Amino acid sequence: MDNVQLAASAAALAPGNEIVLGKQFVEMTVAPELLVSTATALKQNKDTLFDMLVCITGVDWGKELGVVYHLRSTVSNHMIVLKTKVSDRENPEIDSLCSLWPAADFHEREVFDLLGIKFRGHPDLRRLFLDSTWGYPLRKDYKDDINILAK
Amino acid sequence: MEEAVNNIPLEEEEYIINMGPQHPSTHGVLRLVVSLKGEMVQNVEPHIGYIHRGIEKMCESLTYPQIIHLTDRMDYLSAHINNEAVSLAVEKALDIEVSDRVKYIRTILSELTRIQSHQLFWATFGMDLGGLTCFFYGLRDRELVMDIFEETCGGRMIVSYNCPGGLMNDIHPNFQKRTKDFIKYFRKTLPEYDRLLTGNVIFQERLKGIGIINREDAIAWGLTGPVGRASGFSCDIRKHNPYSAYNKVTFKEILYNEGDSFHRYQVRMDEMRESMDIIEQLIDNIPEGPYAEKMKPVIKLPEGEYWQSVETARGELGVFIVSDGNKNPYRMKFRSPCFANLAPLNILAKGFKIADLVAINGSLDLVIPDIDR
Amino acid sequence: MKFNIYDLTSFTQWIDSSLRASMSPGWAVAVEMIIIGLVILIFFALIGLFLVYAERKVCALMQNRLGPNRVGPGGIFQTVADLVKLLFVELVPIKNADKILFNLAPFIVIVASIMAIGALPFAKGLQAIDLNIGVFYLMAVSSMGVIGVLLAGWSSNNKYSLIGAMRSGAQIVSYELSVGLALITMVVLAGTMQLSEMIEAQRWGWFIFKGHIPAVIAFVIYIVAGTAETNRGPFDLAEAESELTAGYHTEYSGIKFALFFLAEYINMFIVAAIATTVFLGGWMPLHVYGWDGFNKVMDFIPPFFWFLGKSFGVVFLMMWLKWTFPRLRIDQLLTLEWKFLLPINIFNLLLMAFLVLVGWHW
Amino acid sequence: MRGFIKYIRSIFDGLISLLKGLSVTGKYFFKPGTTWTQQYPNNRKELKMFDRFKGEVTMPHNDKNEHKCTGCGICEINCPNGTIEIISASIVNEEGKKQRIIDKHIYHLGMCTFCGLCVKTCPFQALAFGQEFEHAVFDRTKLTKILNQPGSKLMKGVA
Repeated sequence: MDNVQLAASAAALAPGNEIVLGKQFVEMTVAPELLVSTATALKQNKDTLFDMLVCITGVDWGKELGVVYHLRSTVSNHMIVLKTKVSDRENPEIDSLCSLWPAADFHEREVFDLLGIKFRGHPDLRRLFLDSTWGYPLRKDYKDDINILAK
Repeated sequence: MEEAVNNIPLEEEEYIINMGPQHPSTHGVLRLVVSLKGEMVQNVEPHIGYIHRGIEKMCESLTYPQIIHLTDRMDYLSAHINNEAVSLAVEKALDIEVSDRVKYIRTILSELTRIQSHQLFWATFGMDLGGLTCFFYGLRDRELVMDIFEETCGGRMIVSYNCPGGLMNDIHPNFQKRTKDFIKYFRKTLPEYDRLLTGNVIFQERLKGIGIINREDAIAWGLTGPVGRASGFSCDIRKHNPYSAYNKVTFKEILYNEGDSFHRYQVRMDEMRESMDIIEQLIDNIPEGPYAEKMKPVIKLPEGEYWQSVETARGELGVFIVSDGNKNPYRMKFRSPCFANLAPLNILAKGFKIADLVAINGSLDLVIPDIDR
Repeated sequence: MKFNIYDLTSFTQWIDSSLRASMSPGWAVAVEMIIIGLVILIFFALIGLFLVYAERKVCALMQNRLGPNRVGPGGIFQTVADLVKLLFVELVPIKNADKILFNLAPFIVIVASIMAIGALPFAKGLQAIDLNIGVFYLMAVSSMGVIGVLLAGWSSNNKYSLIGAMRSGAQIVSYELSVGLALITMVVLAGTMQLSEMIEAQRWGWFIFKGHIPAVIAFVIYIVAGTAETNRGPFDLAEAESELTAGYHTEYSGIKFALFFLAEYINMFIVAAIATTVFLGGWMPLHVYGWDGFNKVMDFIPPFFWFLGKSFGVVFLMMWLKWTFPRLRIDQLLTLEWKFLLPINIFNLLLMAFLVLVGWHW
Repeated sequence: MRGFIKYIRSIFDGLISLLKGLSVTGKYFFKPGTTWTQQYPNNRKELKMFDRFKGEVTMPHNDKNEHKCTGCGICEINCPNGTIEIISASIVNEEGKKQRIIDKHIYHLGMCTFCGLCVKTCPFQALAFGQEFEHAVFDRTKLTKILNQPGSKLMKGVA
């Protein structure tokens, strides 16, 4: 299945999402409230069968905070990129995908630690690398005068 | 960190021990908070971040050629493959096709990296299980690979040999001879490894049936590399999404279905043989050509998102670059294999003994700087 | 007085009689005891230092490296330097440790091994005390060290130490059986428990040759169980560096650690010495019936060196085992004992008794 | 009965596997000639590093005490860690023109990660890697080095 077909079947599975045929992968921008249903549909449908969560990346897009999911189907070896964004920078919340892929556990904790995005329904959302006194270093507005040497 | 220990709910007769961050068998600064009942492991909770250097944050203020040297320091045992991942991602974004010579050399060096990483795994795994002699044999033979790297790349572990567009410099004239000598030597020495450890009845009893994870769970947890392949999850990026010269060589993807610690070990032992096969197919046929493409002095990626995954010695390393068209990446993310492989440690080790926890932890072959980044 | 290196009986008797001549019998015994104590202590320290050096050199060669080679020629003073360093290392006080037991533990370990050394026959006439239940005494005394290990683990206030100590306890309780049964097999063959008589009985053939297959099996079992009893690899679960950092002696430092360390090597020597005495003829040279010339040459080597040579041979065997095999797990350790060694041992004992009854031994 | 045979078999198989292991270590013990340990401080005279070994960044000078560094600062820009600092000066050369030359090429060895970008990007090949690796000092300020030798000049024909 090539990317065009994948985009078509993904669009059929999860309507209401913006689908872009990227250079490498099919990229799908999902509204935060549709995330779990879209991911469930993508995982369970026989055509797509995205059974492996490769990576979760948190990105600070400036105004919004975003999370990028890379999913892969181990059967047909294709990948899809799910993107979701929240505009609330103070208290960003996105639904957790831990129940679909246990791999999301650590990845979501990492995103929470470094960008401060809370994942609703995560079983054990604690900071992963840093202790509680730190800010969220991967946000673009993060300032650390002591540890970051500006050249 | 103290609250982490106090918050664990304990049943009757349970107690907690802290393995790490300074412990001989956690291979670095991994901290495992283990609740035990007698010797039986009830719960393992990994605490990481002791060597978190913020590489992803640092990347945001560096140019692409400068990022290469940071990736050396993530999974320092697959340094060359990490470099390759970033280089490939940048080349993919710029639509640059490197010469076959570069591809061949990268592939050979990647496989050498894999061999030395697995040698070190063998060495330390033997040591984890109490066979100290393995450690010295493994490191002795690894030294030969290190010499190959040192002669060609200038560094032993931290090679920094790749750059976007090719290699830092051409291979050393001695490279081919040295590599062939090593393969010849190591083909003789590898059976010795098997005699000393693999066939040993104590070793097998210690590992067989310990820390089992089945294929479905392995996929769901995103386990890749030898850990995933021991469970029967065919996840070799070299096979499924070939990069560099992997589509020009024939090799076998090692798969086992048992998914226990012994087969995680066995996958690596077999992979060393496969790697030697790959090197032998390439080493005499390195084509002529430039060792690096001409690049602009300042590399700017076009706006967009780029993903490149490679197969390091531990599994799938994904490089995700979000570029806003500047010379620095807007966001750089490394999907490191050890990070995913560490996550299911609790379900792997639950119900086994503390000695098994050490064996399971060893068989996952974690490199802590790769987890923390 | 005639000092004869091949038979030290007259020498020791001369010391005894001259002491008794110069003072009252009670004092003479006291002085003798002090002399013996000093000699044993010096021997203890020397053999400990030598064995540590030997172990390091042997394991280095097996691991394809050079081993200590900087202090003195071939590094022979390395262990002396290490000992001096250990003497000056700070004794770290442990919070909430049971002070009395914590300090007592190394001494119990060391006293147990000194007591065992006292009864060993080093050469003809060179034996502090020749008990008529020598084998029994050695078995009893050599298993006393575990009390020290248990105390050390308990009093350190450290969970690693406690796990190590409990493992050690389970291990010694189990393997004591195998050691005992293997030795009893040989006692059946010898017909005596007195060490001097056992050695005398091996004048024309060591027991390992005399006893045919049962003796060989008993020897193998003894070496395995003896290695386990001294907490050495592959049975070093009590220390288990990669699991328990250092097991029962995690919290010890300086001279107290040195005592544990030394005791491990002395215990190894004791196990080897008992094996030598019971299986390999003790200080008795290798004699083959009928080969007079050969026997003369063998007799030319003093018994003391025969004893040390054989003991170090067995020690080397134990080192070889340690530096080759990975460590067992605690349940496998107990499985090995109760499912393999013990049944084989009992069967072996019956076989030996049968052989002796039928008279098939030489 | 079958169980008993299996039991005996397991004993012998186990013993054979153990003996195989012993044969490996025994081989090295009784044939110690295969050791290739380098006795480092003793073999200092013979010890030669590979010519590409990245020990430190140096600036090669010829016998007339001339180097190739023009002070362009490309290495400084390319260095990821701020290891290199260039202090340039301007002089009036023989032709009467103002010329930018290097005053001090400061190299902080303590910060260097040996990525090789300075050597690679230098347009005049003024920098090279030295094979010296014994860098331990008691005072970390000694790790800051000035690469151009005192009184050195720019080589003729470079830029």
